[in-house]
Amino acid sequence: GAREQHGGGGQNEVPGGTVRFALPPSATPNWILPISYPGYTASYNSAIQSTMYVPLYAYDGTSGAVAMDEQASAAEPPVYSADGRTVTIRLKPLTWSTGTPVTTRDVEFWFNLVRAGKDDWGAYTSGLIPDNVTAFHAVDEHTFTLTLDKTYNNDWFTANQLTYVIPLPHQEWGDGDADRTPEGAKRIFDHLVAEAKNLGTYASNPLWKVVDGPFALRNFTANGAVSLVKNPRYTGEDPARLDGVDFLTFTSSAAEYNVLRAGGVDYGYLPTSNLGQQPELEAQGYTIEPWNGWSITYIPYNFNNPALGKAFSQLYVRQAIQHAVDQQAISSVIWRGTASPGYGPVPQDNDPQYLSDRQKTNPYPFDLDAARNLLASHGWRPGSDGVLTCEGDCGEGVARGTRLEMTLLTESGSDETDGTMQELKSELARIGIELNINSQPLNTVLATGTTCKPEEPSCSWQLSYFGTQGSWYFPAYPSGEQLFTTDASVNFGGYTDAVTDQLVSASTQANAAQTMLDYSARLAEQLPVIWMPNPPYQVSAIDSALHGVSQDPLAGLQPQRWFWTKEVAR
Amino acid sequence: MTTLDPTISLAPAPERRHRGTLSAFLGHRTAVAGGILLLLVLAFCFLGPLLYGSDQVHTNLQAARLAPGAGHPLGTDDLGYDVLGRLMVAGRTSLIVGVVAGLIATAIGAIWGALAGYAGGWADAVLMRIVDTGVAIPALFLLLVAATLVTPSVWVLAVIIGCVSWLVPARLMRAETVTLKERDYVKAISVLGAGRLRIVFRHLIPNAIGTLMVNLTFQIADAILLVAYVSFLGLGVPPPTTDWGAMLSKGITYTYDGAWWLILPPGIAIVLVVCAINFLGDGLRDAFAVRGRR
Amino acid sequence: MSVLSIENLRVTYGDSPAVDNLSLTVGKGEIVALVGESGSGKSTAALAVLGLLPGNAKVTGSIELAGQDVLGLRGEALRRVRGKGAGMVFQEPMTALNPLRTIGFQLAEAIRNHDEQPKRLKHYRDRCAELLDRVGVPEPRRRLDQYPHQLSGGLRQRVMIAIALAAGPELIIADEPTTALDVTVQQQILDLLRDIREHEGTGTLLITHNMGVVADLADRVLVLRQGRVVEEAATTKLFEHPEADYTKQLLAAVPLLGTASHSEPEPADAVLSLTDVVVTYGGRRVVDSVSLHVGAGEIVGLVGESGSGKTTLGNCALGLVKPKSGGVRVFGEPLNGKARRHIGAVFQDPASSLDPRMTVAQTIAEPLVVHTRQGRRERLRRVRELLDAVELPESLLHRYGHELSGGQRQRVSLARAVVLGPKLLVADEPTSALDVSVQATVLDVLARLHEEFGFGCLFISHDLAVVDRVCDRVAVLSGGRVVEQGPCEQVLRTPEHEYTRALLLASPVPDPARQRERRLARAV
Amino acid sequence: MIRYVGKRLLLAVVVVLLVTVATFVLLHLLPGGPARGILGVKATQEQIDAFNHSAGFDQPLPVQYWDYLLRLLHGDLGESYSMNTDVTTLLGERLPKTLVLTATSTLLAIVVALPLGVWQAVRRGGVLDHLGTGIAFVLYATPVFFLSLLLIILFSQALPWFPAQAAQGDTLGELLSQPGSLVLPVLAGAGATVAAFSRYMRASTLDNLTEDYVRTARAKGTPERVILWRHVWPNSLTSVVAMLGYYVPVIFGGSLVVESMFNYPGVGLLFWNAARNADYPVLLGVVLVIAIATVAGALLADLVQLLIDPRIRRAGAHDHA
Ligand SMILES: Nc1ncnc2c1ncn2[C@@H]1O[C@H](COP(=O)(O)OP(=O)(O)OP(=O)(O)O)[C@@H](O)[C@H]1O
Ligand SMILES: Nc1ncnc2c1ncn2[C@@H]1O[C@H](COP(=O)(O)OP(=O)(O)OP(=O)(O)O)[C@@H](O)[C@H]1O
Ligand SMILES: [Mg+2]
Ligand SMILES: [Mg+2]
Ligand code: NI
Repeated sequence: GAREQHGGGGQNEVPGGTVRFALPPSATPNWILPISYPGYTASYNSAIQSTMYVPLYAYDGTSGAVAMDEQASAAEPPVYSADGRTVTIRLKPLTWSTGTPVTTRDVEFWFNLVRAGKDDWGAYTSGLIPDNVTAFHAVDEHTFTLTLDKTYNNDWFTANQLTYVIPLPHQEWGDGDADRTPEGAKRIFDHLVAEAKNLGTYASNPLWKVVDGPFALRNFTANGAVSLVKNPRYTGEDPARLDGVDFLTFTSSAAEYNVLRAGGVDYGYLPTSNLGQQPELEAQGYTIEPWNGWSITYIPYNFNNPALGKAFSQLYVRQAIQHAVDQQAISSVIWRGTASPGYGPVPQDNDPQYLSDRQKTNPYPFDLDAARNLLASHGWRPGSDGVLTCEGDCGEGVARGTRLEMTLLTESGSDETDGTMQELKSELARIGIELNINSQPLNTVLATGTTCKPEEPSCSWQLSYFGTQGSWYFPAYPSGEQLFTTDASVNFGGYTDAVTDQLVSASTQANAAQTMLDYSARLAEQLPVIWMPNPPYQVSAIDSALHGVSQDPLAGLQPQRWFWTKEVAR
Repeated sequence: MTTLDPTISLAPAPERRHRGTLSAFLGHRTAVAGGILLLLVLAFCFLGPLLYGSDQVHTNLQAARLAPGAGHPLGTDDLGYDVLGRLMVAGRTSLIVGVVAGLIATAIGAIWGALAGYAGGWADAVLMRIVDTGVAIPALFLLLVAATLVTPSVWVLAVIIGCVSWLVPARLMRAETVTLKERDYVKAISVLGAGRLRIVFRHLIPNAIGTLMVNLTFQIADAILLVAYVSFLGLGVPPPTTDWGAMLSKGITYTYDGAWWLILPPGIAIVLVVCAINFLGDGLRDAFAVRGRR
Repeated sequence: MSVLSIENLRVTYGDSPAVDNLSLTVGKGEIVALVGESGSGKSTAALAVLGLLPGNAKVTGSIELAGQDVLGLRGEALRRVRGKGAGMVFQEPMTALNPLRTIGFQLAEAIRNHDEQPKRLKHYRDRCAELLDRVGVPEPRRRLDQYPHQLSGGLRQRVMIAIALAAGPELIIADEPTTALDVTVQQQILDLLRDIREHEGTGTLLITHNMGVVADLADRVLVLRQGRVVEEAATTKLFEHPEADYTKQLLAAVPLLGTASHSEPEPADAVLSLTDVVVTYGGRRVVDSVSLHVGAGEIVGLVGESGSGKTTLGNCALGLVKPKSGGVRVFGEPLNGKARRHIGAVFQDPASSLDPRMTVAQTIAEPLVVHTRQGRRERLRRVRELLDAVELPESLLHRYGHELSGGQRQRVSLARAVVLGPKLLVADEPTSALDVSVQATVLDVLARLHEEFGFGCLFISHDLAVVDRVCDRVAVLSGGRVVEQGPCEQVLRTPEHEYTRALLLASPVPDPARQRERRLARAV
Repeated sequence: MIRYVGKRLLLAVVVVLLVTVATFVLLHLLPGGPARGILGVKATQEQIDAFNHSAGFDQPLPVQYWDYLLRLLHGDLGESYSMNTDVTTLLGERLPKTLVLTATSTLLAIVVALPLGVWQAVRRGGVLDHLGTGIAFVLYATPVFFLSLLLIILFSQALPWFPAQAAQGDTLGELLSQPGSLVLPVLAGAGATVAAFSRYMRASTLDNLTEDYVRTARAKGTPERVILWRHVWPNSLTSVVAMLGYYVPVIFGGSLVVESMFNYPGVGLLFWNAARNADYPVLLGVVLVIAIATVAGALLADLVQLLIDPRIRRAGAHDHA
């Protein structure tokens, strides 16, 4: 192949055309049913699903802040009652591709299915949706109310709960009123799941032809290569401007980059090591733009580790370690400026709304002397090999003779991560902490670095890093109930802090904006984890003639808004 | 990963082995060149750091990705390590892993193959089916499992690779044993009532030493390549230790930036050493093989 | 007119000459024999004739073959002479034929190479069949499609001769054409060579170290030693009045059938007794209910053709082969670890009977290491004694096996076998790979050791003369069965079994006159 | 002969079974199990337990293995944990592609390497022989990923002759419809193999050139060319063929790297991703396929030898372990 030239677009839209979008390696879509299912949670599933099945509420961060994307939502903004326990929602006039309108029955259908199949629902957390919705009441064809079990923070409820709700084509997928009994609903749920477990039939199965979004499915292969075509029957406010989108799969990012260089993709990405090629790519007609995620990245401490858990429990130890992390250098050299430093629990580079000043100004800047002093003043003295050993009163539970030698379990296969770890090791060595790096496949890291009790053998891990792609992507409302509260499911290191627990529950249940700010400040200071630079979702290379692209931090795509400003042959 | 199996040309020729082996080897010009090259590389890796000091422990992000120039004859890499110095320490890993893995593989293989070949019958069948099984399981799979179970340090990696690649020498040794045990001296010894182990260790293995030596060189070369693949696949030694394979696979991501100093030095080092070892093996093969010398 | 005339041929490999100043002619229809011990340069001379010497050989002198000077020829011209000027028959018929090609292919190729208008190989089928028929291969047409491994050694050697004849050469060079064959088969091949000389009138250059073969076939003989001709004479003259000392020695070393005298062995307890031993390989009975006893101090010969089961039987005695049925008793008990201490073994191949990684001293001491707890000094003393007993100088103590000659190696093997003072020695063709002169010394040593240690011995050989010389009693094996057994005097002088008689007649004796008589006797 | 083949087949089955046992045991040595990796960071303990139950991980290992074997007998290789497709389908889709890649590159390697080896043997010690040896070693010593990259830069970017990636699409037909896109992957895959095979062939030819039958052929006036190709060649081939059979895993190993460099969705890559995602059913499936291919390769090599070599053809059941 001859190299394909990109760019060259004008200002005006040229309707139609398709876009070739490069999927990241080994993140290929594998689930079409808009009810997520454990084990089938590839990252692009929901981005693709939401082009076909319009969610009740969509959020995006394209406006600079993460906010509701009304155009892409199936309903008008919710109205909460004064006591906050009732929500009234009005659907927009959408229609299914069969011609039937989208009604409250389709929403009820979703609730019935998810209630019946909640144990198999990928997003289920006990006590949250659908458990916290005690009643569904259809007011009319397009209006319904939900009754909640208690008062919640409205923003949180809309952003983190109602976004799960997706009207489903009751007429075609349901079976009369069968879904109104739990058994019937379970049957239908199981049936849909069974059909969805047959990826080979996605393109032909009539079930998946019924859509209400701007796109419909044309092809879906086992490799994960997906083609979308414009849904001509779409009746909403957000119609597709392209004829279609082709999602291309790649075996490695190096392979993708080779193809990108040859011009074979319109919207792709480049490994950071190739950022030096920006001028060439721009000359070829691409725009290079990092795509930041609504995420934070960190290294949990295992507070239950028998050897070092007690040392980790000392705030001054965590402070010293945090002082030794040169986030600025890591971001700008290892990530070549595409990652951004993160100093606390709230995503830092998209939105100031939830971000406290304390977090923003970095309470623990890179400062090796400060780190050394902190440790020295608490009784740590270097041994013959330079590794600090506790020789005084180092804090509650820290035995004399404890050595600050720790092992970091880290995700393998990424040069950036390897580099970051080496940098970390090197800086920590300078303050007398020996860091051993044990890189393992992501799966092993996740399987090993889990919540544990001190006496269990599985508690031998000390630090764990799984953040090459960002450690945690938030839903629209970046609260920490799953991460940092006592016994939270993803609180792998077993961090507990009563103040945090209280702040988190306030942030989800009370309508006070200040609680999020307090939470942000508290954890920026308390360091439940080592805060690390947050890598971008990807560094995109976009054909400069392709307009309407916004790189949504929530990892949504909205391809319906993309349009060409030049004639494309495809 | 691949294995240049030297069985084919090796007709053990014990009657002429000693005298002439050295001279035949020295007469083999490429082999001598290979040997000298290898010595030079060894000196470079193990003595080089004494003459050319550089910090290979601490990163220096401020000096990352410098092109070759004053202070850094081969530039610096993406973490600010001096590439020339890094080439030396990486070479140590590659060479240690290669040699240790080669030795381990050859030792296990020799004993296994000799026992199987000498025992014959059922024991042979069972032992060789195990070898067949090992051959049929992708080495990568074994490496992957092993790397997950233990933290791969340089020595651990060497042991793992050695334990993964003993199958070829085992096969070779068995074939060799099957012919050797028909030799009259082995018969004469076993008639005497000498024990199995004595026969295997005193008679069979020493007499297959030529084959084993040649195979050893290839095992070493292959192990060095295998480390490179393992690093490419992200299972190598933990940083800041590194090896040529890791340097190369990391370096090639900077190909398009034209950072040749990150690619060519480790690439050339691997190619040179593997070639040198293969030439050495080739020379040994000619030195030990009598038929080709007529 | 001579078909081959070599003048002042000198071949050197490296510095030392392998052939030195050799002159020789072969006339039309004449059979000239080249004899001499191993390494005397016989093969080198033969290969030089067809320009087949390896690259490291330097050749001077002249070789005129079919009117052309071979040494001056290169490339295509040389190729034309090969096969056409002289056909070649090599010693080992198995490796000399390409195992992957049919007989027909290899034969047809020999014809085609010298055809003015080469045709496809299948056009030569008829001619090939004729040739095979000529050399006495039964069912020639069927054989054409067979592979070398499907033929017996004798047939293969006939095929080799057919190949040599294919292009109608004036001369056949036969380099040890029968050494690898049984005596009976050897006789057939010799008869064939004579027949060809008589009918085709081809000259023959016969290379051998077997004086019997010379006596049987040759018209004229050249005796070679270290590359030089020591004597040249007509066959009858040479055997009757050898002139050179070396020739005399050579002839004296040849063991003669029926010349040995045997003392009557006194009956003794059997050190080895095999009763109704049966060994099968894949269902085939290789040893078929053989009973054999070796008394203390007695030497029992085991003779028979190749494949008759001699080695297998010997291995049964040594415990290397488990018989399917029948009893093997050593010193009156079934074979066990304790008994092994008192068994020694010597095998055929001197090259492989010593571990190349061990010195002579280590080799001889090995049984001591395995079976005794003697210290180093003690062992060394014993080793020196033994070295003395087998008449080897002490200077050899620290040499490796490959630094010894074949005869020396076999003596070291003997020393190892007797170092523990065995009561039973099994010797499987211990001298068949050796030159006659070397063989004589090894046999002498064996006899002396027997005298000294008084072991019982099972002596396996295919050479009746050797057996006659060494053994008290002999058993004749054929197809796995003992066909005749008894004192040498009786079995080798007045054989009762037909097979024994055939064997005796087929073994050539180094006496042209007697060979002629025997030939006539066979013809009747 | 039929008995011989039968015996080899039986042994092959035994080896494949042993491979499954070994893989199974090894997989279960891995810490943590696959659940976390499959279900992700956000999975709850209940989901993990449910997953482990449905995958049978709460059963004793022998029971799990027995179930696996039973399913295997029905041709059921299980469902991929991460790809929402059954393993049989995945393999069915990708195996042909990998086969096309490996078969073409091996074929290319054979076609180039064997004559090259013979040619070098004939010119033993000459400048061209040394050159050939040097090139072979350099090729052998160049890691495949490096070679692939060089090929891409040279022939896809500097000289835009061939595409940098293989043709995409699910079916073999689509792959084959753009033969140009196969050129670079095939070349990259063939590199090391050419080097290794030519060395074998050279060695084997050298050995055979010193055999007695060659002397016989010369003695009867056979032209050197005929000796080389009609006598030495088939003989050298027999020993090389024996070794080719055991080359299957090596070729496969190389194809993994080639596949990842050229965006070639084949089995190698499937294997690699499955390994990283702890997708056990896929891993087991791929290992099984490779084991079968290896064993089949050895078997095939034996059969080819059987065809070339009349000695084995007759002797039949000679030991070849
Ligand atoms: N290719 C060779 N290179 C070096 N020396 C050789 C070579 N071939 C033979 N010789 C030596 O040349 C001498 C004569 O060897 P040749 O093979 O002609 O002896 P021979 O009389 O045929 O012996 P034999 O009876 O054992 O066949 C021997 O000393 C041998 O070691
Ligand atoms: N290991 C074996 N497997 C199968 N057949 C065998 C084996 N060993 C020997 N035979 C066969 O048994 C028969 C007897 O062999 P043996 O070696 O005892 O003969 P021999 O009399 O010693 O012959 P030679 O004089 O050639 O040494 C032969 O036909 C041989 O092919
Ligand atoms: Mg000779
Ligand atoms: Mg025998
Ligand atoms: Ni075979």
